[in-house]
Amino acid sequence: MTLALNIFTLLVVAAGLLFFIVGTVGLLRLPDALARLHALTKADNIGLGLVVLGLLPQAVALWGVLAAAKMVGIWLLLQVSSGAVSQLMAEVAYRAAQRKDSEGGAAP
Amino acid sequence: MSLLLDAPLALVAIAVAIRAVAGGDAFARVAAFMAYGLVLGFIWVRLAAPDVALTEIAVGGGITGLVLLQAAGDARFSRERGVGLLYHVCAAILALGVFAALAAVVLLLPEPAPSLAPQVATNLPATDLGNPVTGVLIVFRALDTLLETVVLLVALIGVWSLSPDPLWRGRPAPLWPAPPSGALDFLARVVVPVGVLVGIYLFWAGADVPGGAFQGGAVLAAMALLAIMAGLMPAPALGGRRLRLALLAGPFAFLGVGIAGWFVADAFLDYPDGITKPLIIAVEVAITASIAVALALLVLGPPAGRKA
Amino acid sequence: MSGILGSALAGDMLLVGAVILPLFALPPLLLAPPRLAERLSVLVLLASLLVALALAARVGADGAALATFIGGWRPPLGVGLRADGFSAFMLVMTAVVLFATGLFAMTTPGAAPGRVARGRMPPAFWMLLASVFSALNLVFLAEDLFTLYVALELLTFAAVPLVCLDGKLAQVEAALRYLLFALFGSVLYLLGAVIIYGLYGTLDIILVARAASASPGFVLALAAMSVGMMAKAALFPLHLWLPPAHSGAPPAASAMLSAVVIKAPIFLLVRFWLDLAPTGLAVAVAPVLAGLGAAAILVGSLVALAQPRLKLLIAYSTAAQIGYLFLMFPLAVVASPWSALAWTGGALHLASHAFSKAAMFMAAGLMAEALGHDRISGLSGVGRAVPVALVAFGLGGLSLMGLPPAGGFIAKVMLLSAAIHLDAWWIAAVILAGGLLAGGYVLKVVGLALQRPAEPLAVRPVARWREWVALALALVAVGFGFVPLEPSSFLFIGRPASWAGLVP
Amino acid sequence: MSTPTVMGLLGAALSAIGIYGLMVGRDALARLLAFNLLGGGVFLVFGVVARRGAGAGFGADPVPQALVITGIVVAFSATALAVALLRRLAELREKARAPRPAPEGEA
Repeated sequence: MTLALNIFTLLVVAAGLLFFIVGTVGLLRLPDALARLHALTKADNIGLGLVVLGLLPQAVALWGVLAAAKMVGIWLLLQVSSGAVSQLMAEVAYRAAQRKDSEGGAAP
Repeated sequence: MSLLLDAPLALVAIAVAIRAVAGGDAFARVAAFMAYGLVLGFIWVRLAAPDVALTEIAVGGGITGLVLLQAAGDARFSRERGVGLLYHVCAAILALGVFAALAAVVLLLPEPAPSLAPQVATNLPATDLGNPVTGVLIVFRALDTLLETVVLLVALIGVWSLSPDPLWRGRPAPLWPAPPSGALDFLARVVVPVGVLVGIYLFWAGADVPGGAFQGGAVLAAMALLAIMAGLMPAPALGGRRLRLALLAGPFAFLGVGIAGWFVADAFLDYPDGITKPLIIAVEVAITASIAVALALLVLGPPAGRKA
Repeated sequence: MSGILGSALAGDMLLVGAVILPLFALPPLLLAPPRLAERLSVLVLLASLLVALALAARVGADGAALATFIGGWRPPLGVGLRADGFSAFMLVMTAVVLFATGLFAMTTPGAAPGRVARGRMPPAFWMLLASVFSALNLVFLAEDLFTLYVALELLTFAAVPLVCLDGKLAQVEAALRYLLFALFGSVLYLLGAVIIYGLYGTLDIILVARAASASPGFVLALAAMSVGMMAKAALFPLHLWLPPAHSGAPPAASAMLSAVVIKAPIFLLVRFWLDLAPTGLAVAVAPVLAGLGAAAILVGSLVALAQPRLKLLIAYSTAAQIGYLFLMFPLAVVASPWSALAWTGGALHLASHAFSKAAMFMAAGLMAEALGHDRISGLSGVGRAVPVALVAFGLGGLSLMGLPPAGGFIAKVMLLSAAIHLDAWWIAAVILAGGLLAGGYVLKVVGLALQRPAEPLAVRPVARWREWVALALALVAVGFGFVPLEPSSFLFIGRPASWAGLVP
Repeated sequence: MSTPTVMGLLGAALSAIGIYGLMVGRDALARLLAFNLLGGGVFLVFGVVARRGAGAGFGADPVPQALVITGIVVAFSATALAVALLRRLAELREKARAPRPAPEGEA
């Protein structure tokens, strides 16, 4: 049983890390801010979700259900904040791009 | 095995540190610095100092980064001085010398290491606290912590003193220049209640497990800033009596307990037996409140004219 | 029995009170109406002055240092405050200068409660003044290296905004530069303290001094701390931040910065090299400090001579006068009967410079207020407009030049005799040259001020009592000239430092 | 190499980077960042001292830990004050460049 759980942890955490790597490659390679954000947030949310999922059995075994619940709570909070923050960053980037387009006219 | 964890952490820390001082876009430099704070937070965990890790992430990287971001946002940085190659070389040689000397000292520190841990362990029961770091902060070296709250207040007065004369009691400029957006509003409504709870928990738990007034205060300050940014509440008027009382509460509650020590115990800042823990908690409540208000106001900066 | 207990309690209260009392000016300044808050602040300053005097009287009467442990926790775990003769001397000097600064800065009675009363300047100024007071007292009393770090930072955060209270571009620039230098100094100081904790497991100066040997780590720690303090004290070649900062501040703030704030790092350097460092090491390092001091005197004085503006001239003079305090080191650290005289001379110079410099900055401020500018070339005839201020400036200058009967004279005589008896001829030569140069820049100003103006001066009225405050400080500086020409026993109370027998 | 050794060397390296940055920093922001890096390095050395002093049931000597917490907050205050000065300076420079005086009254 423990062995099966350990294998589960290994596989799922590894999958999560893969998403992180993909997201990071996206951050480094994609051409503009919007595309980068798109790659980063999506991949990282799933990546973290998988890491948390993989660690859940270990947490329950080591510290009990409360610790596992805390990890899920962290993931949920991160879902909310990273989603909202990337939206904000996108807004800023979008407005900056617009300003750049309209430059040459009168300064604001 | 530990090197496998430590070496990458150290290398990342050095990389972001170099990025932060290298030239280029101000935002990129500040972002690198914020990453530096985060990495240092992990390193503090590796050094078995979770209280410091929390403080470093909340204050060192977090709120400090926020302040620096503001600077990056509205100050245009021009190259103030061009320094010659020779100067660069001299500086590099000096820095290398500092590194070599410091590294030598660190490697040659005496063995076994001198430590006050046994003394703290012996005296901690007298404080009724479980967290030794809180014990040092609030009891054994209470004077430093008391003065630390005064330092925050004085720094804030210094920041306020930069405002043009007629605005002395006015409101700081809004943190977020754009009209409040849906995403920010949503974020604030979801995160602020949870964050306030976390802040209070951090402070409350600090008596016995990692956490305390500084960490809790920093989280509470961040939540207030988020609420202000999202437009859920206005930036406070700095002349407000309640606000100013909140700023004074921490240092002066601490001072009051300290002075009472002369009369009900044996010395200044000596907590009387029997009510040690309630008194400590009371002092901590007051300083957490003051720290939260002071940190948030330090980020908000001097009062500024509202554009009509 | 109860009498002994009572006096022990009072000693404890005096030490802690000196640190915390000034802070009680902050609540009224934040909450009360400005005029009332200002009056309460002056009362707090007066009370703090009385505490300093009582403390010095206690130390003098006991003939022993006064000490207490905060919360009853003994070092190394806890923090100790301790006042020996030198600390008490510094406390009184600071309290007198800061109280006078408060009087000087008070709103003229009867002035219309106009824009000034509502503005930021008075409350901010008073709060910063109170914080400087508390921070300085803590620097003079704390025996713990980390508490001293907090005190230094408190001092920095209170002193820097004073520079740019007028809010002009150049002043904000000067303040930022001052802040960066001061922070650099603090962080180097902290590095030294950290190394010391790593070596000895304590931050208590007395305990460290007992355990320390001249190991490479300890030498590095002392070097880091000393360079940090030199940056804060604006010792040549780290002096460039000082002139714009000290000359740009409002006169009351300049007086405070130049007279006492700058003395805190110097006090700590004295503690490091006389109390903390092993004697052999101190003897080896002292000539380096003195060499920098000599360079400061010569360069600072020459640059002061060339200044076109009065406040800048006085500020460069501070950068120069700092040098004398470093000249004291090689004379004071050697084992010789003359070192006591050098040490007394250094302390006396420190105090007479504080009083004369405060007086000169106040006087210069009044001259600038009367004329509307502080260009030295346009000063001719200012003596008619603000005669008392000019006398204050002249008397302060007398002390800087080291002419009898001023305090600067007797201080220099002490340093000179010690230098000659210890065969440190170059130090003697620098002292004499520095006096001549100071004479040059002071007489240049006084001579012009006494001239008959080419055309009638348009003079704005200046409150007379503010002139008298400046004069009173200058008279104190002159008054030091009447102390006996011998080592002061008061300054040696409680030396060498020890906790033994001080705290029950 | 043990964790304290690695981190001690890191602390030394970060301090050196900070000092270099303070000396050659091209603008005030660079110097301010360098000051913070230097501070982080010094605190880290203190953390190593604390870790080496582990004992009596504590993973690290609590006294340096408490002092570092105080130090981090002091460093933040310093940064906030410096940033306020920086921003005011930028504002004043802007005004000095502007052709007509800004409407806000000033002393």
